[in-house]
Amino acid sequence: MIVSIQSGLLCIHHLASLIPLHPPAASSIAQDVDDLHFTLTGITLFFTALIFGCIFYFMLKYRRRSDDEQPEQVVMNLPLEITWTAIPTLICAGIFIWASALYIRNSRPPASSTEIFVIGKQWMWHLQHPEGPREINELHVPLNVPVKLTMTSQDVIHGFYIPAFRVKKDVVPGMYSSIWFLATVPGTYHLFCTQYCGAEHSQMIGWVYVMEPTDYAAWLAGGAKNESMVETGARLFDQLGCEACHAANNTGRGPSLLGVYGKPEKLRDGSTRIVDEALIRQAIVNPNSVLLPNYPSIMPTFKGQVDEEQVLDLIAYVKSLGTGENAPNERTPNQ
Amino acid sequence: MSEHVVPVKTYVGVFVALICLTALTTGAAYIDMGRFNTVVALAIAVVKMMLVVLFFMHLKYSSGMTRIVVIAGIFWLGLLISLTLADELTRHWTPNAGPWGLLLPFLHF
Amino acid sequence: MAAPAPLHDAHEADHAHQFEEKEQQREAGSLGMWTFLVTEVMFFGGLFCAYVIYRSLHPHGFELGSHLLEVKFGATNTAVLICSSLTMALAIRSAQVGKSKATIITFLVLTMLLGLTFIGVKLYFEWYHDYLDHIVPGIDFVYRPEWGSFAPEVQMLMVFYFFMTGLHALHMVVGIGILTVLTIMAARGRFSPRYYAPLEISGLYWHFVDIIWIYLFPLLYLIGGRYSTGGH
Amino acid sequence: MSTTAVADLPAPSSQSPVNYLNATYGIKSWLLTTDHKRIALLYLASITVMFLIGGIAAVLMRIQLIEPQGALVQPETYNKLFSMHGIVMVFFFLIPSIPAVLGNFLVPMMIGARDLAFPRINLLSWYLYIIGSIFVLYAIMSGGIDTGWTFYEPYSSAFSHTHVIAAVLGIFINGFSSILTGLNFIVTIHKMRAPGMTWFRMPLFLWAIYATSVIQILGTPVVAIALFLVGLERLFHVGIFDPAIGGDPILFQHLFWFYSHPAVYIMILPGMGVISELVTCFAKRKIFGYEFVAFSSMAIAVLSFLVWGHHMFVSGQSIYAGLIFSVLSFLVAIPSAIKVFNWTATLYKGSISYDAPMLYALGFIGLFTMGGLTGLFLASLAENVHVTGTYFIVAHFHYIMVGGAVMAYLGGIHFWWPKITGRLYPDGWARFAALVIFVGFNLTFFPQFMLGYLGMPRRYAVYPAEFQVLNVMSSAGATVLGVGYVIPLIYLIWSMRYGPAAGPNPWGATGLEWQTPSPPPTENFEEIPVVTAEPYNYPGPKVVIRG
Repeated sequence: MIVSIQSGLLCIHHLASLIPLHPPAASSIAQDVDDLHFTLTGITLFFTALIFGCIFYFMLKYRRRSDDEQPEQVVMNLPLEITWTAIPTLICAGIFIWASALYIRNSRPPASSTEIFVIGKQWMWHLQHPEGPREINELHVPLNVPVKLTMTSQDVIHGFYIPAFRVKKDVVPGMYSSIWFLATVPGTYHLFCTQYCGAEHSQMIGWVYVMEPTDYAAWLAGGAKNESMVETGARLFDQLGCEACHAANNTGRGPSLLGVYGKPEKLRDGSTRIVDEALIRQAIVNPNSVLLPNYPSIMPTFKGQVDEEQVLDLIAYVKSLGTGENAPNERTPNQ
Repeated sequence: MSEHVVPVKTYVGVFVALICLTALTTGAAYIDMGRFNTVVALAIAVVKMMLVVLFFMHLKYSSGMTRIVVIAGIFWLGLLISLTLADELTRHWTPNAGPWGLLLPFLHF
Repeated sequence: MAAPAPLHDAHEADHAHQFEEKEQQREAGSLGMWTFLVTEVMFFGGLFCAYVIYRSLHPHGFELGSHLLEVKFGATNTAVLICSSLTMALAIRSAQVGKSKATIITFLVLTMLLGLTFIGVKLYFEWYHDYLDHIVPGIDFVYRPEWGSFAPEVQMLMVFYFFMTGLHALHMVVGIGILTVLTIMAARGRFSPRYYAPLEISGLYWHFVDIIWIYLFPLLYLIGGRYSTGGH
Repeated sequence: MSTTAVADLPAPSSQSPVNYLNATYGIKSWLLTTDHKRIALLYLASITVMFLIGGIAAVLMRIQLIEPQGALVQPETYNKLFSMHGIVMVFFFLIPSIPAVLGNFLVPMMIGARDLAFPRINLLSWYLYIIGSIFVLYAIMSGGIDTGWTFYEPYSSAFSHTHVIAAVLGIFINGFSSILTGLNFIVTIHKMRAPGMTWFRMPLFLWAIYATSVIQILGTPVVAIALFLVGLERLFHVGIFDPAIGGDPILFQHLFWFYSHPAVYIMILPGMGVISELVTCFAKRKIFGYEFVAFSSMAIAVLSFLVWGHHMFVSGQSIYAGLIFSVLSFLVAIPSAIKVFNWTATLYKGSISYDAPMLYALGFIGLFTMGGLTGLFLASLAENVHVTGTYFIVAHFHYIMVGGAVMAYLGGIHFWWPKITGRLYPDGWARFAALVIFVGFNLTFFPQFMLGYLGMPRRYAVYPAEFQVLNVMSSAGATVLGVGYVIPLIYLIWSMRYGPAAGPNPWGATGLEWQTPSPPPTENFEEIPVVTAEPYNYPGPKVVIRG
């Protein structure tokens, strides 16, 4: 008897280990998302049980006993209607506030984030560390350091998803999207593509390795000696002849790029834009769309001459030229 | 019930107004008003539409139901455009940190 | 009709079996057309929405593209369509007040001729010349050096121009088809002050097509004004 | 006036010698019919064929997913299977299911009219549906289409090598079928109600169909034009949504979901209408809170247009738009909750019978509750980020579309089958099938909620081995569900020839459609009825004939 109960429990335990209820929680936000999830699950189970319970109870209690039954007719009960309108409304309002606050908190990377760049292409993830290492379908990240990913796609829309971190964002061609996370548990985790992208969509997967910061530093330093993104960017800057116009001492026909990153810039059409990754990318591939008031519109487009990877290198180089004093990133107190 | 008969005079008046407004909108395009060129052009187009709908299409003399149908059409088109614009116009905004961070981009613009 | 209606065969020929009376049929027809026009609003609305978004994203490219279009033809065609709306309204009115068959037919034919004029101007003076100028996207579109990197945006405006005016022209062709049927009906003396619902309902459609053009004209031809050409 | 009658009608004769089925004979009398009841049957036959095609795709998909590395086909083929399943089931089965079959059959009968306002346009709708289906079937036969039913840009225009244009054209044409059906219902309900049939005397099925029609005419044209633009972009290689030429692929998603989210309500609202009819009849109760159920249909129709952005929380859409869409998405949960509570309250102190349609209806209420509540997960921004694009979504919308819409459709078919065919089906088999479907459905889709939260992305032909246990459970459940769907197909077809004759009102239901003979005559009513009472005037008339 006891043995059979024991083996029964073991069986259940075994099943539970086969079917976990949530993926590994390995980032600073994972627990918060799980809390929200299991609260919602509780609400769902409660109301489903309530409705099914009522249905079964009424089915039995009020089952038709003869075809001539004349059931009592109750057609309306206003207080009841108001109650069951108000309760879902209040629950919805509460969940909305909770979920939105969490989302907004998760949407802004801390200023101290280290940055890694992601390019999706059919059907692989290309990941680029500023220090130089480039990876395919593998991402090494340090433990307990906020990491910001700046992502774009070379072809169709992909979806960058690390279940263990509870983060996901579409990777869209022609624009930069970004997510951030702070890994809290060392280990190896899945990386998936979640936006259908063609034949090998389901093979566009990889692994994320969360390493102790010292191991990570060793990993960065080890392996083949790569030039850093800034170095590649500087080389490209030179090769493409950008220097001719964008001279550092502001003697060229175009503006100097020294310290422009993060600065608000007034454009010829009257709008003000912060010089960020998106703006620099736009200036490279479609320069006439971000004309400055005091400079002639003579810059040719570099679309087709540089691929998304090289655009990122150039951006890294421009960022290395210093950031403007008025950058809102700097003003904002760290979270 | 028979449909309201609109006097020829009204039709001709509306017609003349429409032609004048067409001339006006074309002429206005040659005057530099900055971004108000678009505003003026659209305002004139709305007036012209109203004239056609009210008089040529007899909405002025029609039942409430027809009016509801017209208003629904305009309302839903407005929903489509305004909610899509709500995304497109705010896509590059990021909320700043802090309790009021959500509102900061509004102050910035 | 699948089966004869033995129980209420006393109906007049001009009202269908499913209705109880002619007035009900007329109202149903009118409501049906208005509802259909709302569908049409949303149909063009999807395009207008895309147009609004892209214009806000690419204001300068759209302005350059707009300057490829000839205001004089756009304005002329607007006037032509307004005239056709007037003649359409007068055709309905003629039936309403019991004018002669000839009057109704005259106004209907005039409406048709104005519609054909519109399409003629569109086809020959605009589209054909655009083709000669190599500015028809998807068929023959050559980037001009003065557009610089705006060329794709100019092309996008032209895509919207051809698709929106094309769809509008298609509606005009359908409208002219309907007018042909109405003219034949008028010639057979079908319309009277008691029965002119087909005229009235078709009129709604014709005026709606006019309204679409009233928006297309400023949105496509008059972007950013005409006080300057080329860039700023 | 006795308590049993809704309308001043002469008592119908128990059998009508001439009815809409035998009034005329021959293929031509069907293909050129303008009788709304015959057109309903044309739709019934054609959507059943489409359901089987979509169902076969589903079966193959579930077989594939039994093994992590894929048990059946190459990923390319799997991609075509799920695209075909989605396109066929959404556009060619679910959207026309209840409106075009039951709506067509019942709207004129329920309001006491001889036909829809525009019978020829009604027939045109069916032909447009058939032409649209032919285009899509051509795309499937000639090598398939692999974009998913969502046709996301720029994959669909610039990268897919399959027959996107044919499929898009098919959906475009079918869209006009949907629009014209909706237009016909709106005008009919406005203008053709029998004397005394005020808006608040209408059965709730009509409110639901009316709300559905509003969505159809306002939403469908937008998706039609968006898909047309995809075809145009593909054909002419011009930039509209493709970012390589200045386009914005996210704009396509806006235009697509502006329709395709409300489309979910095109599927579920008529289902809710059916449930209101079934619950009242089989509990012999007036509906609880008529006005609340009626207005919640209209509220859903309007709100459904304000929530589409919750499909795009991770798309790169602005955070601000995300917040707006999130709060609006929560709002739409409220009218749905009101309906569920009112149906449940209708059972209270009723006289509940366990006939097959009622089993479907009760199953619907429970499963829809669950589907709706899991919708709250997706409206919640932070939660949505984790579960969107995973099997959680797949499970959620199948709870709504299969647990909801298909259950309601089957319940409705079983309820009105005696009216449509004049025959009764074997009751025991029908109850058995309802139970098998309920069990099979839950076995299939409940594990998918868990798979989704564990992070398994949707549209994966192969998957990491740790997800296998739940996938095998789901596939096993699908077998049960598949069997459940075949049983009614067999006994319903059997009953058309061998079933015992049904009287005019085998369920003792109120409602005008039950006051004519079964099957009804071509003109529905010998005389247009005059309505004098509220709907659901239960306990209804005594059962005349019961199998």
